[in-house]
Amino acid sequence: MSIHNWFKRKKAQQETAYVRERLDIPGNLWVKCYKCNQAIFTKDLEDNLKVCPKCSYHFKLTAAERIIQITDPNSFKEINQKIVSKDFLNFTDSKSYAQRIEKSILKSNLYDAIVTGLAKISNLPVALGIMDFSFMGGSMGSVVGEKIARLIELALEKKAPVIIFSSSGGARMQEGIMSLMQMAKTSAALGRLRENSLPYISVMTDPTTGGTSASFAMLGDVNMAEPDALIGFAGPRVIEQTIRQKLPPGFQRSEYVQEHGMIDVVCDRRQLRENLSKFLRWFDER
Amino acid sequence: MSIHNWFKRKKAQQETAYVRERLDIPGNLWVKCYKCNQAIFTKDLEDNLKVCPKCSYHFKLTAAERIIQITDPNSFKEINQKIVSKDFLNFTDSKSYAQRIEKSILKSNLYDAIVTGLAKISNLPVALGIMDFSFMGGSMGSVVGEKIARLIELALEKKAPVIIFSSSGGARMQEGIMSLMQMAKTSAALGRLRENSLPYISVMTDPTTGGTSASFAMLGDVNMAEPDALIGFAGPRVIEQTIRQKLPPGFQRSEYVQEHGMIDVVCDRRQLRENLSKFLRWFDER
Amino acid sequence: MKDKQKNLLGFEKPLAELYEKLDELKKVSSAGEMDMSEEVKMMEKRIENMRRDLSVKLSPIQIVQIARHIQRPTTLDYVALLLTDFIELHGDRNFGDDPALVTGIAKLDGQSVIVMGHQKGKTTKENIARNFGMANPEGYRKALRIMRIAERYNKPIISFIDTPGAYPGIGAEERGQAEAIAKNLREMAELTVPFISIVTGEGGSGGALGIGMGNKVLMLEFSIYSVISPEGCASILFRNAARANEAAMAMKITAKDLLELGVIDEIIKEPVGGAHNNPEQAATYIKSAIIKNLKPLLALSHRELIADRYNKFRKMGIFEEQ
Amino acid sequence: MKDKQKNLLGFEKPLAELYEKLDELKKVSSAGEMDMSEEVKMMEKRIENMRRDLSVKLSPIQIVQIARHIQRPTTLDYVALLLTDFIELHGDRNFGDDPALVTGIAKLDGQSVIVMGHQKGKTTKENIARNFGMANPEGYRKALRIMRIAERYNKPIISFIDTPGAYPGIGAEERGQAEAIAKNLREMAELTVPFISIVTGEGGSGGALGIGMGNKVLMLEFSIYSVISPEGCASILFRNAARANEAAMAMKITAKDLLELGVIDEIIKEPVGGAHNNPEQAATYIKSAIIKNLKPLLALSHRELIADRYNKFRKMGIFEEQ
Ligand SMILES: [Zn+2]
Ligand SMILES: [Zn+2]
Repeated sequence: MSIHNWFKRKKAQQETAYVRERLDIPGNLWVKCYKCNQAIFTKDLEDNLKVCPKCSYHFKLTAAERIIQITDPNSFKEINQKIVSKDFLNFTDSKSYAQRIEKSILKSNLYDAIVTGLAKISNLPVALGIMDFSFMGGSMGSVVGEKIARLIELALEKKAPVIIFSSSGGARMQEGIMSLMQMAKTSAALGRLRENSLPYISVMTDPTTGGTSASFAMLGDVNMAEPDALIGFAGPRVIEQTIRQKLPPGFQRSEYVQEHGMIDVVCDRRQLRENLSKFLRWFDER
Repeated sequence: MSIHNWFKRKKAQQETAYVRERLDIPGNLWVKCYKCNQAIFTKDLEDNLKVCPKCSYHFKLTAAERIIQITDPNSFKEINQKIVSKDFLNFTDSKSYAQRIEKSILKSNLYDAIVTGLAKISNLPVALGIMDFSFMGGSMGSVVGEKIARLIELALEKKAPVIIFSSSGGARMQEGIMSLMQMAKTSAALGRLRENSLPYISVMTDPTTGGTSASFAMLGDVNMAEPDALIGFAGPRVIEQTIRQKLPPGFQRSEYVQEHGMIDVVCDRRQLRENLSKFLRWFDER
Repeated sequence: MKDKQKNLLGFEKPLAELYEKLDELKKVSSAGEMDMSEEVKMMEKRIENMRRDLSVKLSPIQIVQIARHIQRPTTLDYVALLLTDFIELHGDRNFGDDPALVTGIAKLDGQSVIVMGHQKGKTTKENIARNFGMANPEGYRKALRIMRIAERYNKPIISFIDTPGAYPGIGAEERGQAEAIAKNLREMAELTVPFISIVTGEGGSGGALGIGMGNKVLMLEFSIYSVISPEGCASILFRNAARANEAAMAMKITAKDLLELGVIDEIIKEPVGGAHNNPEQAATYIKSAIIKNLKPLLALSHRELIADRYNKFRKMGIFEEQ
Repeated sequence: MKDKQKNLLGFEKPLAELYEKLDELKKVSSAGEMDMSEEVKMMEKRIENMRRDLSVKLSPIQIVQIARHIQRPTTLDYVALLLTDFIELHGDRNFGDDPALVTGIAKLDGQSVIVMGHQKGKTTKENIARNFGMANPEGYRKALRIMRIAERYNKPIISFIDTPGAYPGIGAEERGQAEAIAKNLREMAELTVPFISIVTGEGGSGGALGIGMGNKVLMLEFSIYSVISPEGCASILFRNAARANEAAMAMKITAKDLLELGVIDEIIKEPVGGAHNNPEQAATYIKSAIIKNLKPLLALSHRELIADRYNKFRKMGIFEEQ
């Protein structure tokens, strides 16, 4: 099925990704925590913003879940939804990139690894970008880069602050060099935002690595991170192979990265909305 | 003898510090190198810019010697020569500060620990400041701060680049807090220079520590240093007392400080004039 | 009260006896044997009077002791007492996060501000974690990063100064302690936003000045500000650290001296006996002083603010000229 | 000649025989037995022709081998060959001086320029000293510092790109490799001066881009530029690093591919067989290309330069939109 046909069929389904309300956790009534291995009642987990009530492990969120958790009810208006990746290199490993794109779209109920739009948080307007790891590991290709650049340009137009939640393994290899260029494109857009003194808050979630961390994710006026998220440039396996020694405990985790000066605030998901509001108010008011 | 009387008597002697031609080395025909302990014929040492011909140890220079070595012949015009320190705190340790000032003036043939002026190097105009360690250890009090600030302000007026040779143990304690304020004053003046895109080259010579290194000396567009000069914030003895362990070899020496990212060019005195000329030309020409 | 009693300084020993009597009176009173409330009140008054008497004739080295008092309120104490909506910002985005120098956003009476200050501990453990308030280069670089946020978003800066000095360690030297402080001085001079610095405890040399180039520089009544510690000065110039008293006197390091020298703009009163006897009261005094001094600065343009700061520090220096 | 022979790549083996014959001819000739100068000339011609033939049908992975050739000229080679009055500038004024990324001032045909580039070695010892051209965060921060000098004094910037990638080490991560590269990207976009980047060998991912956001991006004929090394790509996507050849083909990493994709602006010709066969010649080609590309940029205003660079990178990306 070509992307275009897919679009037609899709239309009949639902317009936006963010209307989904169900949290995306395998299992039904009970779920086992990845960290403490304890059984949690799914309802409790959802009520707790998908943070384990026993050990505070932060489960990954879909973009839709994040939007519900963070924005004022019904305030989110998606922009540039229907930009779709293209297999312009005819790139094939075990599958063709074209097939991967299609499969990811159908599986994730998203068009690519980021959802962007305008929203309100505590009644303050924001330009919001939220990556979704479930779409090809949150990898950044042309679509992610383009949507971020457009989001920032819209923020410039609307004089709104920008918040981007990242969750990404890095560049999308199937787009070759073009994925690398998205680092330049998104960072340049942030440069323009900065020159115009519009605030940018980056929120890094598990994981934020590679080309994503080495571009827009690290460039916040304020860099926030969820606890225990993997944050770094090179992946831990690459580093271990290079240096042929074990990595120190906690290496590349939010708290460790904060100690090394790269993160302003490591923030539990349950305080995230409040802290974002505080920052927005601080920027907004005299 | 009050400063004012001293000025009168001084006038009869000679107008400027920089006319001295004799190098200020103890002994007559022969001198013993502080580093390699070998005997050097004084004439040879002078011909070699007071660098030991055997081990390249750089002897300290007086401001007058530095001017002769660096500037185009007869191009140096001193400014603000007769600003003299004042014992405004009535500060007395084993001697009063007033006595120290007077003694230093008479001994050093200088009015304070820096000589400033306009000059040419390879026919390019520069605003030049040269500290002299022989005046109270090159310590920075109100006079040093004021002369540097005025030098920079003159450079702004003349649109000339600034070069300052530092050689200083730091702030002049006998002026209490006022010596600390000279760090603010000189750095603020350099901020203004920078805002106006006028170049500043700092040349650190042995020693450059304390309040001098923590203000104008570290702020060059280009930071140069003579080899093996002691360069740091805290003195080595203070550090040893604080941490109660030995310092690593080479610690706080030019080459070590360069490896740690603070110095652009460690430059043998015999190449200094040429390198300064290259920098000045690079800044000056399109 | 117990705390205050425990933390009496040497020269405050006469107070100890009064505190003991006060305790007795209270005990008797609370046992219900007789009503001693009048006597308790009188004794409290006596204590306050003696504290006041002691404050008036403090020698510089006694002021040094108060400035260094282990119970003296710290930056984070004042942040909690006089600001709201504080969020601490961490890290220099280069090397590390320095716990000896804290920075953050906050609100002062509804005004968004950037706040920063040296951070000491109140226990040995805390002090070790905070490196006794002695910042490393990454502390100064964090401060600079945060000052630039203030500038980008046009918010005033408040800095609290309380440090024995910048840390003199191997790593600090290697990572450019001198460079970090020097760069801050240059950049502070060019800030386009109102900037108020308050010496709340020890103003230790370059380490203090490194966040201290406010348009207004205020000092708490019993704080000090000095180019070198009295002990350091004594050991260099008098070759005897024990002669710190002389050095403290000679260098003019108290708020009163510095106001006379024109190096600071205003002295902020402290509660009787020092800020640690009543941190809430001290915070109130500080808050009023900030608000009062900030107001005219908020009316200035970016250029005027830079010029104001430049002229302030440009003037500093005393010399003779022929 | 000996050197070239020694450093033949696998696919260049057919040349070895010809080189041997050439040596023999020369030996005979120099022994004076007979005049073989004609034959020598012919053999040299044959070698060049074979080299040319080999170049034409190079596979991507063969180009990778040339791009990584141990004798391939490095940044400092080109600096010496095509610039004058070079003075290297060291250090990031933060933490260290990175020998894997060199920076300095120089003159290009009388024009003051800032030059920077990754620096590999030509021997194992040199390569260890240079960390194989893999920069640490302090390398990128040094580059940024030097770019700001260029900007302050309005001088063009030339960057030479030749790195397997930014160094993936513990210290590099701790000191913010991602932050350092990200900041450079943002700041390069805002530079007010002409900026030309040249991929001279390996353009390894973020480590390459970290100094590579020129108004013009040029590539040497046998250099590569890629989001991940072919081996890395193969081991992740094909789960077999040995399939690097396929990965190299699939990812489109040669100068020709990238010109077609619109990611680079121009291919700079190399001497037959690659730049290492004639560094002087290669330097001449590069110099001409820089001068040609710099000229129109020098006529642009600060604003125009920023807009030019923004638009260049803003356009990059291929996608479908409904
Ligand atoms: Zn759990
Ligand atoms: Zn010698």
